Amino acid sequence: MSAIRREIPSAILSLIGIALLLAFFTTLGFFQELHGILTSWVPIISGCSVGLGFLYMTYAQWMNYQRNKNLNNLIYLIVPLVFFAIFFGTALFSPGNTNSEAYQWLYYHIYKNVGGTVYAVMFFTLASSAIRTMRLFTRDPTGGFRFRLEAAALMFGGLIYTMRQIPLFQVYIPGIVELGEWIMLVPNVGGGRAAVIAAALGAITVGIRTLWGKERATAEVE
Amino acid sequence: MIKTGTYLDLLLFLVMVATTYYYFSKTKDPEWKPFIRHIPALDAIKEGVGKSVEENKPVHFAMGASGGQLYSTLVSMTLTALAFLRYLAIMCAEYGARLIVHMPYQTESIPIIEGTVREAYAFAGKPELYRREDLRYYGYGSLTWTQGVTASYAEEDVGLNLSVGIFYSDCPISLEMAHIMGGMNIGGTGRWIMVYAFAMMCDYVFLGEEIYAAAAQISKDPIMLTGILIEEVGKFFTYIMLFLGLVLNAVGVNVDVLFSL
Amino acid sequence: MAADLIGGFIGTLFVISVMSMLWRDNLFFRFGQAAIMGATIAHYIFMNFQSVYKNGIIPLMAGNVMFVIPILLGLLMYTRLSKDIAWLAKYPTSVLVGVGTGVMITGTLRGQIIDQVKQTVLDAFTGINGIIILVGVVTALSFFLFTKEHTGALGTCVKIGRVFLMISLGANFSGELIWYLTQMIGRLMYILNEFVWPLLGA
Amino acid sequence: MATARERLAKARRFYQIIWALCLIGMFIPLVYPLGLPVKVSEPVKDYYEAIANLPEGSVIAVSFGASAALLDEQEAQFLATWKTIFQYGHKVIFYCSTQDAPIIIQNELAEVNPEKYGYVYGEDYVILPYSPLGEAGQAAFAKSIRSIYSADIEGTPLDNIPLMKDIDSYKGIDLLIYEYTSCTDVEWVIRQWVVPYKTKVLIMTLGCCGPMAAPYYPTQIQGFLSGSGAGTELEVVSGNPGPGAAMSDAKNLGMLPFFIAIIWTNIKPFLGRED
Repeated sequence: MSAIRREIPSAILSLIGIALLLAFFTTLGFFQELHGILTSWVPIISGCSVGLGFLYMTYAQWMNYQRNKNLNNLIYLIVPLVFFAIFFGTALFSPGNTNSEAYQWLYYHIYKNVGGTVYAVMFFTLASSAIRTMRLFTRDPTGGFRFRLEAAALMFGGLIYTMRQIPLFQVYIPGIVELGEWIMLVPNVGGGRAAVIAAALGAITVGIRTLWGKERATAEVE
Repeated sequence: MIKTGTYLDLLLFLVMVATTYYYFSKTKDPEWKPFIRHIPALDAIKEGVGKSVEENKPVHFAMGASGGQLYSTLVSMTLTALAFLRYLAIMCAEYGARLIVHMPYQTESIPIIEGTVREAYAFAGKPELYRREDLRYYGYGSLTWTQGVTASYAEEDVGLNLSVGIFYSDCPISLEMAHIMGGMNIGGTGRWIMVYAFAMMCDYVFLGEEIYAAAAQISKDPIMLTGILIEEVGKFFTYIMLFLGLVLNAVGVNVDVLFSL
Repeated sequence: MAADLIGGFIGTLFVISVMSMLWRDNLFFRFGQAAIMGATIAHYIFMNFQSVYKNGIIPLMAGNVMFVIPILLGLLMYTRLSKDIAWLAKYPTSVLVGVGTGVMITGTLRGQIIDQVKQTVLDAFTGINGIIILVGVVTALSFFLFTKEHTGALGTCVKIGRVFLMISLGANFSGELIWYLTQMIGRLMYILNEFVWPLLGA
Repeated sequence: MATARERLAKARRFYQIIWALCLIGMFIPLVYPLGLPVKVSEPVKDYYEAIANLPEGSVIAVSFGASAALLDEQEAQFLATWKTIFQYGHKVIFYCSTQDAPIIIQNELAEVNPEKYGYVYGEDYVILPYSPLGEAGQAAFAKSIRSIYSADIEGTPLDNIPLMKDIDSYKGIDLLIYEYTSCTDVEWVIRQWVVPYKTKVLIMTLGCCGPMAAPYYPTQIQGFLSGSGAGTELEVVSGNPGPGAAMSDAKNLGMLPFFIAIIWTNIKPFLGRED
């Protein structure tokens, strides 16, 4: 009984992974075909699972309301369902589905707008975090000042490249454009490349461990 | 039979596999214990859970709005986030802290996330503390996710916020809001382009690859610990490639062609 | 015309709802959040149903019996809801992670390691900037060494590496900051062009 | 001694003041344009001159891969570029490589109104529909347009369109303007147009993609626009005012409170104030 719960799924995972590796490294036709079939399957498998999201959301809101029956919680329970119905109904019943004028109108004025605004809000949260982080000196308990090299490096990269992109600074600070581009193309590339290489090695290690059947999340969890 | 243009990939891959084999066989020796440098952010997780219990606030775990990618090139980060989730859930169960998991929008990852949390509570011996309604789902895309997470922070307050996983332009809001609410922020991602947000907003940060090393360390499992050593060999191999490339280019070999093998 | 104005009005309400969170948590923000949550789930479900129908059901109807497997696997995901048969959900997950791992390993080796090393080597022979990049790569990579304490010569190397990493973080930060600033200005322009000016003009 | 909670509330108030000042700074120029100075950079100047110096009636192809979500960043570039092209009387072939692109280009041309410049659809400009081109598609387009497109966006076969009659490959195209939003796509145009055919190429892209395009300038690409700032610069150098000017002012004023706050937090400890 345990094999069907643990070992068999684990073995399926490893076999599929190895088949894809063979499809990449070798010219064997069988694996190329298998690669095509599997990659056409995965969007279907994941597509079938979308209902789970709706269930978990509704369940969490429902339990929240059960625990504390006030007006706010009732709103959080009902509003998503109403908007779900509006969007889903419009998509389902308008001719052309999601390409219909009615759906595009909803999509443009609500979805795109909220998306844009969420990005816009990040300007503010990033600004406040920068104000907090970009401090060159801290007071130590004795009352002296301590220079923070890493904050200075962060500030150097961050502020100069910001200035490079603001028209006013381009006009009044000569050379800021060149300096900004230099930061982006030289030190940034140096640090960034090392980080990318290191993270890639980490990812591959996890990948090999997973194929080996030793990764806990895929091998031991039931 | 071997596809041209993949020789070097294959060599690197085989080096990693051979190293994995070598270290996996080493773990059979119970005496064997590798040295691994200390990662400060790890102690902070324990401290944060303790603080949450003290202040009677929940612990939040976020793995990114699209942190549930199972069949993309970022799958390793999802699995690493799950390792953190397991560790955190066990600790929360032991300390009696409430854990709220903000699930990514990829619904296909929900089963594995729920499985991880449920198993962790059972492992800690407190399966009765597990509550399904504390697995939150917010719909498609990062915009609704950030909004939902922020709303949860505001309503339920934040003791510790651990954010490890795949982050795009969603973390700058959630992390800063957790900070403003007075929560302790710990986190990191393997996507270098977003690490800046963690470095600036978190109290403790895992810089890029550190999440993989940290995930290995928290597991206390020798098999997972070997991961760090395998990566280390990969890094030395990279240094060797770099050095050989420089030497060969200096003596006039066409490195562009050589590295395209 | 009226539809556009109403659209502008609704859009403006949602913009303000999202922004209001910066001031403090409030009912208006919660309403917007709940609404958009329902809307995006509907969008996601509809798009996925369409895709499953087009890529799975239609080929199945056309006689390609193989497609019954992914559809069944997809449905197995729902076994997670019951405690007793939850383990069945491991099967679809294993297929997905198996494909993911294969794709990840093959996609990462060249693009993120070999090509990065190659480019560093080639850059190093182009002048002083190339040398700086090389120093950055070597020292920053040393920061990610975990089996040695960062003291002595390695410590110095790591310190230099961290400076490179921090500059890189700063540059990434400012690239995004300006982009978000543009988005904010874009939202203000939307409010003015789609709602305020039409309202005043009407 | 302030408690942690009070300190937190105080910090939040401080941030909120900065946020409000930034917002006001962005808002003012949108209502009252200030016309703060803009410096035109070399790539933009060259971009403008590459279009201006073509003989009248030259054929320009525009590979258009815009995305609606990223339009704020690029709208100024687009409008100023179309106006500049029409102003010098060049013929244009727009071809779309993203799903959003056909809608965007039609909306924009409705705003710019080519007819005002004496243009006739089909004779002076033409829009080809969406096709998921990718690198292979760009290569195929350069070799034979008809291998990718059989008809224009309205469904008229290419052979019935006067402008397209004698044009089927890179040979009929005097200048390519390449627009993209995924930073590495710049390599496609270098590999598929510049290297094999020595086509003159201009680039329009996002601000964050600028540094990746810069190494190819000026040897392989004649000029490039990256980000909304470059759009504003093109408006200035070509004398076609558009949305970029207000945006540039809004950027200037919106960012000032942020810089002042950073300077303030850095000198504050020296003034003996507590953190």
